[in-house]
Amino acid sequence: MHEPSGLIENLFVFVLASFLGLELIRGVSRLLHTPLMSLTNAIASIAIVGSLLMTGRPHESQLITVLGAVAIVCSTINAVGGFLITERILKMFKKRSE
Amino acid sequence: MHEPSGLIENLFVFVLASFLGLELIRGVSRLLHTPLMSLTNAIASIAIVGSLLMTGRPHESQLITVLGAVAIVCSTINAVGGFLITERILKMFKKRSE
Amino acid sequence: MQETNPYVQYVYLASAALFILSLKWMGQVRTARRGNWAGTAAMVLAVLGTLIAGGITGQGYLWIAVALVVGAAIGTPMAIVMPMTAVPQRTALSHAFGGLAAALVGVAEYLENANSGMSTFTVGALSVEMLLGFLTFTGSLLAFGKLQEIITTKAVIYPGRNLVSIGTLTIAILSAAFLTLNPASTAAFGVLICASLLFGVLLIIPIGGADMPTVIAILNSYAGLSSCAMGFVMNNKLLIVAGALDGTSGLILSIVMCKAMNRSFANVLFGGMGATPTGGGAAKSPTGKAIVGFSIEDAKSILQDTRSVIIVPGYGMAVAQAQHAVKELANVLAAQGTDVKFAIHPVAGRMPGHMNVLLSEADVPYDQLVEMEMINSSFPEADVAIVVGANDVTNPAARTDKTSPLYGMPILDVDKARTVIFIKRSMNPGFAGVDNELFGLDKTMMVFGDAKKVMTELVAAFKAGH
Amino acid sequence: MQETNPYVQYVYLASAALFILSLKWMGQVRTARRGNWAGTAAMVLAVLGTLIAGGITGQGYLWIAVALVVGAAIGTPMAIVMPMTAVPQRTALSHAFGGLAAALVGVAEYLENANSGMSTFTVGALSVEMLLGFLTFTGSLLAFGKLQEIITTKAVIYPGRNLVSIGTLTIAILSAAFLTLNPASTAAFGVLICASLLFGVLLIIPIGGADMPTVIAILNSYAGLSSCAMGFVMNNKLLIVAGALDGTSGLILSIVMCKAMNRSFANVLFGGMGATPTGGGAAKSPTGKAIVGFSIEDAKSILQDTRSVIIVPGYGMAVAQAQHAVKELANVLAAQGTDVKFAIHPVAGRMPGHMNVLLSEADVPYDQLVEMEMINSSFPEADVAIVVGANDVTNPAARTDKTSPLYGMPILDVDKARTVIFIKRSMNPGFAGVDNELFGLDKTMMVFGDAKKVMTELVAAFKAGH
Ligand SMILES: NC(=O)c1ccc[n+]([C@@H]2O[C@H](COP(=O)([O-])OP(=O)(O)OC[C@H]3O[C@@H](n4cnc5c(N)ncnc54)[C@H](OP(=O)(O)O)[C@@H]3O)[C@@H](O)[C@H]2O)c1
Ligand SMILES: NC(=O)c1ccc[n+]([C@@H]2O[C@H](COP(=O)([O-])OP(=O)(O)OC[C@H]3O[C@@H](n4cnc5c(N)ncnc54)[C@H](OP(=O)(O)O)[C@@H]3O)[C@@H](O)[C@H]2O)c1
Repeated sequence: MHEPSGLIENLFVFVLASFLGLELIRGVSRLLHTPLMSLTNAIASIAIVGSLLMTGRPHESQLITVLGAVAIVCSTINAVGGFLITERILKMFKKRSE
Repeated sequence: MHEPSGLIENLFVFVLASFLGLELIRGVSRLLHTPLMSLTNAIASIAIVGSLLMTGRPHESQLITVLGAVAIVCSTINAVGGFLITERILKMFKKRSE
Repeated sequence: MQETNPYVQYVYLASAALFILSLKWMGQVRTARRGNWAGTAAMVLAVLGTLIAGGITGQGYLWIAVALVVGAAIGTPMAIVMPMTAVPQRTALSHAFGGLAAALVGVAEYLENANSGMSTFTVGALSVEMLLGFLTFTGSLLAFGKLQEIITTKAVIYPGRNLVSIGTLTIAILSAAFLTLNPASTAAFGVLICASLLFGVLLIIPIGGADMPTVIAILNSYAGLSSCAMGFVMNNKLLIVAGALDGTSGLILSIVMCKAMNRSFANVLFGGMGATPTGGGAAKSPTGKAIVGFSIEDAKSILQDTRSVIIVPGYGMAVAQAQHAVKELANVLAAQGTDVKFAIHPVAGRMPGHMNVLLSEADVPYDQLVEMEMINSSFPEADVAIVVGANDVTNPAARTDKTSPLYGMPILDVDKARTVIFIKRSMNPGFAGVDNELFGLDKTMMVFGDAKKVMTELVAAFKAGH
Repeated sequence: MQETNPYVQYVYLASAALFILSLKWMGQVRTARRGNWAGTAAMVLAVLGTLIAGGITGQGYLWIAVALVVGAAIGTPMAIVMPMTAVPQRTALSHAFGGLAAALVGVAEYLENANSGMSTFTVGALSVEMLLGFLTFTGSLLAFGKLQEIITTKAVIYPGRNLVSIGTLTIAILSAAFLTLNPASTAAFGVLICASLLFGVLLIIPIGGADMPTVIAILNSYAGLSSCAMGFVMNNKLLIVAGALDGTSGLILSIVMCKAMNRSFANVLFGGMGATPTGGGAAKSPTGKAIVGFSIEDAKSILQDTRSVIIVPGYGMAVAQAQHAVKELANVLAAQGTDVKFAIHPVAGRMPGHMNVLLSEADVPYDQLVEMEMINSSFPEADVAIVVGANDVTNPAARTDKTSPLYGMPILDVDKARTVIFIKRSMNPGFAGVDNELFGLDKTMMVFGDAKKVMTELVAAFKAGH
């Protein structure tokens, strides 16, 4: 078996994170499902980490850098938008404490 | 910094497992706290993995093998007892479905 | 592609912990905002960590800076200007960007290493990343189009569609498998991309616009899993953690939504394959009885001097943006001494928590919003139930008619109130396409018209009358 | 120490997943037994995986086989013979074994590699493993002794004990730090072991026997963290996962118990440092009023022809092993047409869920056991509340007396019932050492005697009378 470095460690991390996700989301009150969707939407922009590495490193082909840069733009839109909108939605809930 | 192999991976695993433990236990009904204590007691005997490795491998000093063997005995008592008692306790709950 | 700076991993660990805390805190209203801040901080840490990861050239930093600025310049106004009712569309569009980003990184990674020998596992993970990324991209774009009503919101049902969808998916999977075994095959690479893009389209086409929120949650899950696959390719644990959290959260959310709507999860997961076309189109006067519309004045006279009123908002309130007018009516009623409550059905509107968000926006105090389970026992004591643009969530067919697509969905018992006022534009059915027999009851008063218009006029009538 | 067979890691991953599922399933009565099976399977997988890990010699397998057989031969009868009321002791003893095992592995690992150069981090983790392991060992042994009443169950309070405890802990930590920096120092190694063992003793001595269950949960947490440290030393992820699950579960359980008893978690965590000696010793007749004991016949006449009775079991029922007799009384009452319910206080007895376990053992149907929050509203309508060996959980001082150590703990409102029958042996207080003013009320009927004896006689009286 041709095994890349860290595969088993990554599988451990994956399994643990998946179980954790299940437990965490089950606990979210229904009231908050809309901001939750918008928050997880923002978290999905974590792909920006890969995009940054792709863009920043030297490559033989300029094409790769361009693809990476487009990916950064896309992820950033996703991240900025997601967190801002979640904040906007949550602000509406603040009335409770008033 | 003299860093052993796999430290960061292990830290990731540790952090994820700890959060997961918190979430899982918070969800356990109060009714089940006694069997839960007895189950986690059994799980603590996971130290048996280390004990087996210690005992089974060749060592310069026989003392190490003996220490390992004692550790195996201790963990086994812990494991066998823990799971059996949990089962005994849980059997009492079965009436519900009757 | 390993980070050369070892400390980066600790930054990533901190970021992962913050993402977890973010979801944890989002679980309760009290801590939800802290949760959003934690998420933001986690993302910032992730970006900063990557920037110091090492290996990035001066030229690279330039590209990155430009791309970040462009992204922020597009994303910020989009988020700030957007009206609250457009949250579903915005989320869909955002997913499209997220899926595209993951897919493009996969493409770039493939192009760079295709000939320099990648392990079988790495190519397999790359294929999964591209497949999920591209199908999320086109799927989300289409969902956006339907929600924004750029394309038809109807479910497009054509003969043999199941065959076409499954065929496309099969081709995508086969080409992924082939690519995994022959990393150098650019043909398989091309086919994989095209099939994935096409499958995203086919996945969404047969689904009606109103089912989109559930679909978006699923697409969220796919986007997360795509990032996860990227994490396996790049040996990056932060990507795996965040991707897995995302993947499972999308899954759970869509299951919760399906349950609340009494729909089969499998149906949505496999993109409406085998979805039964529900009722469809406009309905006639349901019981055959002639139904008369009442006037604003009629409604006003019923509402005057009532002891208790329950307002039931639904999708129509969202469409008409009537939440502020509704809140005004509640104020007017409260001023005359009426006890006013809002009944919140879990799937009223088109996304989970839709009504909560809209009414909170209109400053309705949090404690007047009562969830279905709690308020249902209050209907028999209510003088009037005002149904503002809701329909399915009040339909008693869900309790009685086994053949109805609504059958089994818990509903709000508005029919137990002494009088029911329905405010909607016509006799048309709601999302499920099912007639509502309540419209024909003697205790029911239909007030036809746009929700915002009716509400505003009703408030005006009250103010004039006093 | 790396496993040489790479497939072992996949076995470990499966084992870790099963441990997680085990805890997840233990969360609900319906799936709890499946949870225990999953845990057992996980442990078996862990052992099998390790046995095929590679590097084990023929000689080694022999040692292992013998040790496993001896362990099972001791553990099995211990678990099967043990009476249910001894669960706390058994758990404590078991923890002692667990802690010792972890500590011994640490010692062995140290002895083997002390001179062959370990990284600073590894030695640090080893020190933590030994510290936690050894203190869990002696601490649990002492807790066992107190619960089994081999040694005094009283909190042993001596002057300057805080100083001695903190001093010992400081020495343990300093020697651990020194060892970490100078791995070859056998002196530091020895001091660390002795100080850890001693600290375990000092930790438990000032804690009263009744506080032991909370302490055991904490020790469980320490044992788990010790395994975690072992995982870091051996670079074994299964040890880390199982250890962390254990560590957090002990923590949460003890926090829950502390909350339910309204005690400070910090107090228990730091082993009774600064614990205020509570009341202490036997109490006199509380209000000064003369208290008369009633007879079995008196109790019988009150219970005859009642409409509804609530039975409140407590620690005394466990001590007297009266659960079967209590169940018999419930049967007799039900036979005469009385509605019988059991009120379950979360911390009645000496461990969480204690009453549930005992009453289930006596075949009391699950749905007759009502939790505190649910039953409190029923007391005002109950004709009689029979308190069987409970005390603190009924004490109204928790509601009214700010100076009482019970203040703030939610209680069962037995005083709202028309008549209260208290069955206990004397006027002595319960765990918290606080007088209970209910004993002197006019509506109260004290029936002195061992719970089992009184119950059996009461049942006999009923049977004779009919
Ligand atoms: N919340 C979720 O997560 C979610 C997600 C997907 C699907 N769904 C589904 O959506 C439905 C929600 O139920 P619902 O009762 O809120 O909505 P509904 O059953 O779809 O009914 C909405 C009603 O509002 C009326 N309406 C539309 N525009 C209006 C306007 N401008 N002014 C006044 N009335 C207007 C429509 O009647 P006219 O055309 O006659 O005006 C329609 O009958 C359920 O079937 C649920 O399963 C919910
Ligand atoms: N459940 C847990 O997790 C947990 C853990 C640690 C501490 N605690 C503490 O334990 C207490 C539990 O309250 P509780 O009301 O169940 O018990 P309690 O307050 O300790 O009272 C038990 C009573 O039972 C009587 N008793 C003892 N042996 C008896 C026998 N053989 N026959 C009849 N009566 C007998 C005793 O009085 P006589 O001596 O006069 O007979 C005593 O007053 C709380 O203070 C709680 O905080 C609970």
